[in-house]
Amino acid sequence: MATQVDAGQMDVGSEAGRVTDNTPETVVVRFAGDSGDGMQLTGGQFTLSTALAGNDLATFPDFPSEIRAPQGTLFGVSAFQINFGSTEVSTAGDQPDVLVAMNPAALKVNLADLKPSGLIIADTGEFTKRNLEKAKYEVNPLEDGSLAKWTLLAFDISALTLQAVKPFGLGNKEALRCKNMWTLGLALWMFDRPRQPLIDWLNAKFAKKPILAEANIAALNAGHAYGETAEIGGQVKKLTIEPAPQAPGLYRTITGADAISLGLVAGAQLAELPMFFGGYPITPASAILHNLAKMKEFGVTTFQAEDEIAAIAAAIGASYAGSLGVTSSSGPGIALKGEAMGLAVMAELPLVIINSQRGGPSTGLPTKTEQSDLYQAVYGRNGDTPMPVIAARSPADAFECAIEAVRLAVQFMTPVMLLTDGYIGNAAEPWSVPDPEGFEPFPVSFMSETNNPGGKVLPYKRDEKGVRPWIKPGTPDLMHRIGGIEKAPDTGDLDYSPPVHQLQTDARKAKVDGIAHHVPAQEVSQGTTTGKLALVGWGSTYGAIHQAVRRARAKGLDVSHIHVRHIWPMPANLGDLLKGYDKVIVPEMNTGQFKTVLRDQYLVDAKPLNKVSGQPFTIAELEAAIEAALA
Amino acid sequence: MATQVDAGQMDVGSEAGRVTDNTPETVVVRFAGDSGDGMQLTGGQFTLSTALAGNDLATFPDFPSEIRAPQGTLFGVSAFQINFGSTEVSTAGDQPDVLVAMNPAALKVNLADLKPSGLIIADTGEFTKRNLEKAKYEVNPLEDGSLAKWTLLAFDISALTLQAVKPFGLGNKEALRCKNMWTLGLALWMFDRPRQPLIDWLNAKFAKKPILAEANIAALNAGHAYGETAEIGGQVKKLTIEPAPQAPGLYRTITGADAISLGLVAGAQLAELPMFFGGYPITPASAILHNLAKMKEFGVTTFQAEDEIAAIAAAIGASYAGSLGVTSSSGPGIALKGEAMGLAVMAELPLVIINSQRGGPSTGLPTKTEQSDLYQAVYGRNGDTPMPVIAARSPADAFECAIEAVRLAVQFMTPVMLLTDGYIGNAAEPWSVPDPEGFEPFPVSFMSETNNPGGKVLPYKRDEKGVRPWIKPGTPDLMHRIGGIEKAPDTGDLDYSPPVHQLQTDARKAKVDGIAHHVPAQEVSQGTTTGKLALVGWGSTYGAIHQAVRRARAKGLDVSHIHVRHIWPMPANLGDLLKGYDKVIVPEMNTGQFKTVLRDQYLVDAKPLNKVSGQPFTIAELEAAIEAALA
Amino acid sequence: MMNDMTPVAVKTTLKDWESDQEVRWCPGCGDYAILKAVQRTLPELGADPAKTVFVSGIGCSSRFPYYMSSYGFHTIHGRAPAFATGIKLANPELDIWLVTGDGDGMSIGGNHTMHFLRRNINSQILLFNNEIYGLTKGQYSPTSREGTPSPTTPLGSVDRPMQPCAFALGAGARFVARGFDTSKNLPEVLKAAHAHQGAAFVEIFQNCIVYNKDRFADFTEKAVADTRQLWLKDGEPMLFNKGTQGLRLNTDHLHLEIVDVVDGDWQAADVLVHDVKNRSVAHMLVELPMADFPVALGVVYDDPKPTYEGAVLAQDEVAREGKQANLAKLFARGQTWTVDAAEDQGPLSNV
Amino acid sequence: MMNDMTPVAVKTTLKDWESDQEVRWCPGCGDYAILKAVQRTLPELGADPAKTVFVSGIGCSSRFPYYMSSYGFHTIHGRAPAFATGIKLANPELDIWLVTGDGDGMSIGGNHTMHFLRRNINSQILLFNNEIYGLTKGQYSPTSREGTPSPTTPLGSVDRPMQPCAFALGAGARFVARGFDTSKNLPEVLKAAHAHQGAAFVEIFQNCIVYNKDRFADFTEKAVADTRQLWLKDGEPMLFNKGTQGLRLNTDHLHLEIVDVVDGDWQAADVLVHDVKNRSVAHMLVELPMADFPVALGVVYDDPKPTYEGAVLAQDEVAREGKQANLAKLFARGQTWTVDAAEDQGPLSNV
Ligand SMILES: Cc1ncc(C[n+]2csc(CCOP(=O)(O)OP(=O)(O)O)c2C)c(N)n1
Ligand SMILES: Cc1ncc(C[n+]2csc(CCOP(=O)(O)OP(=O)(O)O)c2C)c(N)n1
Ligand code: SF4
Ligand code: SF4
Ligand SMILES: [Mg+2]
Ligand SMILES: [Mg+2]
Repeated sequence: MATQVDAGQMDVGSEAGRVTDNTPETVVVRFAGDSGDGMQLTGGQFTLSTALAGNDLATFPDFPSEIRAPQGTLFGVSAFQINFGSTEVSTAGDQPDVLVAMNPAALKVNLADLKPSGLIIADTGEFTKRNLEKAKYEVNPLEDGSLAKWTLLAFDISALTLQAVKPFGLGNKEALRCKNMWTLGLALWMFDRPRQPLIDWLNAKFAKKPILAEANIAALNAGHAYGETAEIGGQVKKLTIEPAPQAPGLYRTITGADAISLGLVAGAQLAELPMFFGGYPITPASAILHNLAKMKEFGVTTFQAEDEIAAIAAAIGASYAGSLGVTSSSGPGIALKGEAMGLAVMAELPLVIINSQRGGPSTGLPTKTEQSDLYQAVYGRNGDTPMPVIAARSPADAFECAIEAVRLAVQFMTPVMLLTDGYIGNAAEPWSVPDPEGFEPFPVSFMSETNNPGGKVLPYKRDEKGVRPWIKPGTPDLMHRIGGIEKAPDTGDLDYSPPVHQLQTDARKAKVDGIAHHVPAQEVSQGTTTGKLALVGWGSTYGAIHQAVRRARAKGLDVSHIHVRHIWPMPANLGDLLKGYDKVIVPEMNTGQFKTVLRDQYLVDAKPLNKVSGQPFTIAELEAAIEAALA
Repeated sequence: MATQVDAGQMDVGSEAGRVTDNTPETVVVRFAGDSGDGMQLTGGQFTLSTALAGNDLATFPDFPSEIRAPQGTLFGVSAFQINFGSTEVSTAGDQPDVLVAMNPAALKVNLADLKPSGLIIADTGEFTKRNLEKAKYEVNPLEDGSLAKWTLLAFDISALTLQAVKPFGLGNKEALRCKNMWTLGLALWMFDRPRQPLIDWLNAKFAKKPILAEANIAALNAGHAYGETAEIGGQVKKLTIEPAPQAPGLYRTITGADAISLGLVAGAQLAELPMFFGGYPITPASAILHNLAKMKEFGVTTFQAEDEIAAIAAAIGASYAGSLGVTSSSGPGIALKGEAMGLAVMAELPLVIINSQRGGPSTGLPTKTEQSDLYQAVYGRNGDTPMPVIAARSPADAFECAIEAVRLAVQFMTPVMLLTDGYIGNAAEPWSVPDPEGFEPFPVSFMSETNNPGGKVLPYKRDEKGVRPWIKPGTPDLMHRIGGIEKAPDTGDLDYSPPVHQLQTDARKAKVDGIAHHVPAQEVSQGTTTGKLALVGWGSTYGAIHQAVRRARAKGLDVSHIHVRHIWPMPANLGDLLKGYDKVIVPEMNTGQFKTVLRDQYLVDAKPLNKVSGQPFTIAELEAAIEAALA
Repeated sequence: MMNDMTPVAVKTTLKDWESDQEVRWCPGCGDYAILKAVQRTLPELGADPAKTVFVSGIGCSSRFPYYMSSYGFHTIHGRAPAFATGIKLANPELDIWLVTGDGDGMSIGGNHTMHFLRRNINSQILLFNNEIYGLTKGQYSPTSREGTPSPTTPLGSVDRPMQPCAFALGAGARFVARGFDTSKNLPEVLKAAHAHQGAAFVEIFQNCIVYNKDRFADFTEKAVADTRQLWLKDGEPMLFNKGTQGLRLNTDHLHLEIVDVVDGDWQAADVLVHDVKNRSVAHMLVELPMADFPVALGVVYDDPKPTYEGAVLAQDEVAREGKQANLAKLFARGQTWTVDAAEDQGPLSNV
Repeated sequence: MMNDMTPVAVKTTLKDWESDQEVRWCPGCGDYAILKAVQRTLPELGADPAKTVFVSGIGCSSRFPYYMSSYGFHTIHGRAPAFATGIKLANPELDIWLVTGDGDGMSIGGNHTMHFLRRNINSQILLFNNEIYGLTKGQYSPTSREGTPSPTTPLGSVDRPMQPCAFALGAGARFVARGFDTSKNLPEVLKAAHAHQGAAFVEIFQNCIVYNKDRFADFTEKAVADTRQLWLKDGEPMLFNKGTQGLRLNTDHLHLEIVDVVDGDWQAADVLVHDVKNRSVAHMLVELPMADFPVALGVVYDDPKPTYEGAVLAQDEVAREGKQANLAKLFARGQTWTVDAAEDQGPLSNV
């Protein structure tokens, strides 16, 4: 029998708002400009103001892989999208309602996404002949009528900014850098946001150069004032987005990379272990290493290794020595770690491996998002080398997943792979700051006395869950040797006789398979436990699937959403659950990887729904798929 | 409707012979001794004599991972098993009929496998107190009656050998080295084999030390004479195994490693390409590198790189420069190559990667066999990185597979993985020497003139099969740049815009998927095209499955055998074929990897039948599984 | 001779070496100057774009091949030397330029660099040393000086940096040179590297204006050029500061020291004459502490040895001599036997 | 001081260091002698088996840890230095012995060896150089001499071998020493390595009797020991051949040359006095052509610098000073806001 599942604080039937409507539920704004225009910073600060205003929100930063592409080029465009509303928001939004285009290239690259009748705010000061050429425009789009189907608000932000900051006597280049604050000021006016937090932030940021703080504040105020004056006329009205209903408590915004860092620290503390993090820079994984490098007071040691192999090897070495070993990378770097993961599986040492997925194959699309390393995570090793895999679905969820990864690693003496992706890593969302007291600690106990009095210590004697003890070198009388060659049960002495290899392979598999019974049962995130159609997702597609299912259900369609955190082993009830639906669709940002796992394990006819453009699914794409499946 | 499939020259109903029967169809002999006793050489020479006698045969060398383990130890035992007969032979045999045990350790390690009432030949001269201790025997098993259920033939081979070679005045150590020839002489007598080929071989081998040739020949003759004399009495009779029916033609014995080397050379010649082989030593893959290092006259350049990454990178570089790039390793080394494979997929360059699988995970069981790298082969890369995978089923089949791998690589501009394993690599079987004229050449044509007159050259313009041209650097006017970042269609210029990545990911997938239509349709190797049960195998399990199915069918059971060479993409008809059976069992030497591919792709309820002991399946194990499935 | 594959000179101009791709480095990056220096040098070498291959790993510097209208292969991080090895062995006629960074070539790729140098494959290796990871946004690298603050070392790096040229010598390099991005002498250094038959290792100090701005300004700036740069020339005294100072060998403690040169009489001051074949002095020159000495630039060491590809191909040739690529014979190697077509399947003949 | 973790001496005997595992090297392998030398040395160092960790890669040599009754980790091919780095950073009190081979440490693992030396992690690195790949059955290695025939080089190898000690110096090693398997001096060399605070690199020539038999016999054999071995001692003249010959520095060309010493008057013959801190001479000693010179053995170079783990831990300590590991505060870093429990969900307060 189907049971109704709580869909959260969802106001069923709500739709993304329109900019022409004065009280929409959600609004999507995209800031786009040159890499040098500070769009990520602008977006980040707008996000904060929005969070402070109590809206729910989700963001999507999208930037070029070039460090600082030449000014004005198409490939140098950097964008930041935010979706915020008075209702639950779980994606950065399909199509922007408002596009801020700081130059012609930004307009060109982003225009196609803008909602019909959406608003364009453009800085005419940057629509120079040279910039138009660089953006490959033959005529100025602001003037040739080609933007007719949108609302256009074009004025010389550059000049207005220069004017606003004139009193501070900055050079032209420095003065123009304040453009983004001017724009932000206008945006704050549009959505009725307080300026004070930003002013405080600017004062703090430029504490050593107060003149810059003042100039930026002046620009901010000027942009805001510009909105207040008659100059904009009737084209755009001030919009008020009511605060979203939120549980009471302390909040902050958090990105996935931050959340994972905090989760790892929390996990190590709950396990009562020092943490050793071995990494090698790679986009978009580096942020975690950067974060942890600043958290030494939590017993964290970070190590920038010479390469990814050394990074994981050092982490395994640290685990061997009694720390929580952690390593992190993206696809190409994870590929290099495969051999060492095999050793961790064989030696049965705890280890957390984080993969911040990006577009592949090979170097691929380093700054774009994708979920195409699932095969690699679940299957990508030589030998029969089972390893738990967990996937985070959102920035906030990544925090819990990191703790879960640590828990499984130390409780089962196994490497654990945690999958996240560029989207989760960079995107920000509000986070209800948890109370550390609320977590159940899972302290590790190292073996301190022999488990075989009178005989030799038995470092590979398994407990009822199939787990061996963790012995720290340095402990008196427990000396022993471990390694990557097959070994006898209990003693761990080299042994590659046929029955021993069979027994140990089975034991390693049984241990990991058994984890299925030590993870929460799979829940239905929205909808019913049986029915016509289930969308089964994993990772960062959560928001889009959630909203699509919400809308479809609001239309009365029989569709449910299941989102799997434990990719391997999967929760014990998942197979039965899936059999309760007539159809199962697996939306993934890859060519169909998780669907392989589901079909193999449960023999359900899970249909792939794939997107590999380096961009997240839109809600509309998924809605369409649901409708097609139920048509 | 089910059609009858030709089961080869099979004499239905034949059973493995018994040593007590004077005209058995097949006999299994295992030579076992200390690593220093030359058992592999003895086995190899016995194999040759057997092949020359016209028997069909299969072998299984099984040696320790230690180079030269200390004399007399249990882990230092080296064994060589041969199954030969007057009928088709396709495995090395389940249980030996005859066990030659050159010392106590060899007896201890191998006894359990010996067929009830089988024959033990033991060298009493080695059953000294010290050797018994090393083998952890408390009493001499030759004397305590513990061998009663077998036929025991124990005599002092050491002393008899010393006596035979006395005239040559060798030192004691050198003289004892001739023991294996004495034993071989006895074996040749037992099975009525000519000694002359061996005598020729010894004379050639010791051309520079004729005294050693003479001593060894004397030992050989002495062993043979020992059989002729009354000394053995009635325990053992001379056995005659009739020649097996064989197609007329030229034959030799071949191991998988030899066959792959020859197949690669043939493939390169058929493609009219020089070959560049980049390797790094690893057991059991090294043999291919060793072989090719001696084939320079075929346009082969071999390169021992500093590691596996450099080996594959150099091979890709060579392919880029217009050679056939080939690299080879085993699981741990293949793991290291994953990142570079992604580049080859992305750049679309031909490359053959050979994985000689061994027991895993990690260092695992370097000298034992396993099929546990299939996941790694099919799925083990970051990103959506499809790559064809082919698996060889026997030494002789490996030859054809190597040619097929070369063909796919150059015709589809793609890396191709060829799977073999330690069993195939080391085992020998008779091979009908092919006539090179019989092969269809597939010459490569490099682009010599632009495909875009008037514009820039288009290195990524695809043909109707989705394949790009191969352009050799050095060619005038075709200069272009390639790499691992996502690229625009046709030009290959950097482009990671969303639609381009979608398009290229789809194109890469379509190209590889499309190969399914350019490989032979899947055949049923034995049995019917529909029915109650199919055993679907791949790789080196071929022989065991073949015999088990043969025996089961002889008993009237409705079981068929399908053996898949093209693991990815699979032949276009395979899915439909499998749906024609009520049950599908997939026997594999892993924990169930190919079954994942089948279940995912065809949603058939393929049941795994797994063995991971580092030893091949026995026919009996598979027979039992068939009977259980049909019970 | 196999080994001497002096190609025919081709007439080109700088323009001929510019590809149609937009250059995507940060405005002001030192890479631009190096690109121009290379594009200026190649015509002078008579290089043929069709026979020239730029091979690189991953990093800002490794984007280089895209901007050259020759053949180019942008590979994976750290492995360019291995790709180059395969390319050169497959076609020794190609002129290989290997472009790498301090992260690409010295961190993840150190081992390939080492074995490439040891094997001595004819090619030019340009190591763009900006003492930072540019592409991944500013982490410290193995060449970063002690105390370098970076996102991964917020309190400053603590590991001793490696010295690429010392490393190269230790690896067995037969040509070691140094230059910097904006130096007018860079083309000369590149030409010397090209003239060297074998692997020529060139460390080029490069200004990453975004993440490690002006790191080398203390010796590359015009104003300090005289006192802080020592340009080495084979057979000439090691003079700097307009000839008023030089380097002398202290033979007691076996190290170099600065001496004043009075009235240009460097002999009197015992100034060392540069000998590009003197390995011991090369060791000293590349290990000179930057703080106390001028930076030794130009060709530090140049003492050719046979190349790997030359030796491999020569050996291949010998091995092939008089042998035919006869597949039928190859297949039938070892002991064979023939099954006759006779009806009774026997007898067998051993051939 | 953080950095000085001189452990308490523990009383052990050779037997205490023998594990219960059967030793699985080929009978006659040089590894046995090295094993015994190590097992003999450790008691003299007062080492504690519980605080001692042997870390290795893969190879015959890398089986070493199994035979020591200390803690041991037999890892994967070439990566032992990286594992050791993690172990040492996680617990600097452990005394790390890294055992590797010429393939493991110089071929696949060269880069890790290099960065380990550069970082200078307190430990002893024992490189068993048998100039061959033993475990994989005899392929040539990067240290094999030119012309070495092997299964992968049937006509002889053509690449120039690397010199492990030259490589180590180029990588920035602060301690470099050499010995050989059966030498009675090996324990002394091991003790010096152990005494060195930092990464101590010891190349041990080792006889692989199966695949490279007696490769070093030309200088290790008793009969030639006098003429072919030069045992270096800090502060003592570089004499060999019972003091009748020595090494002199040719200051014109900056290389070492052999001189005869008459009546023991080495000063008169200008024989060089060994100074373990002289880097230039160290370069020369490790690069001496084996054919023309005696082989320099013993401690070639020993000039300590601060260790990596010391610096990391010191920095960690400074960073932690005065800070509390307060998770609640950490979670709430950055700008936060509070949603009040008030029924109407507003207003919000910015904290
Ligand atoms: C396997 C792998 N690991 C990491 C990266 C990320 N990565 C790209 S370039 C780079 C370092 C760049 O530094 P450098 O070589 O000094 O070049 P620069 O950008 O400074 O010119 C890194 C770590 C990668 N692309 N692939
Ligand atoms: C990734 C990987 N590649 C290759 C091998 C095979 N392998 C094991 S040991 C070894 C080389 C051994 O040579 P060396 O380090 O000199 O040690 P030795 O046996 O001579 O003591 C190789 C190539 C492996 N185990 N793992
Ligand atoms: S980040 Fe630095 S090295 Fe990279 S392009 Fe910018 S300035 Fe140049
Ligand atoms: S192969 Fe060589 S190195 Fe290995 S154990 Fe045997 S003798 Fe020693
Ligand atoms: Mg750099
Ligand atoms: Mg070795």
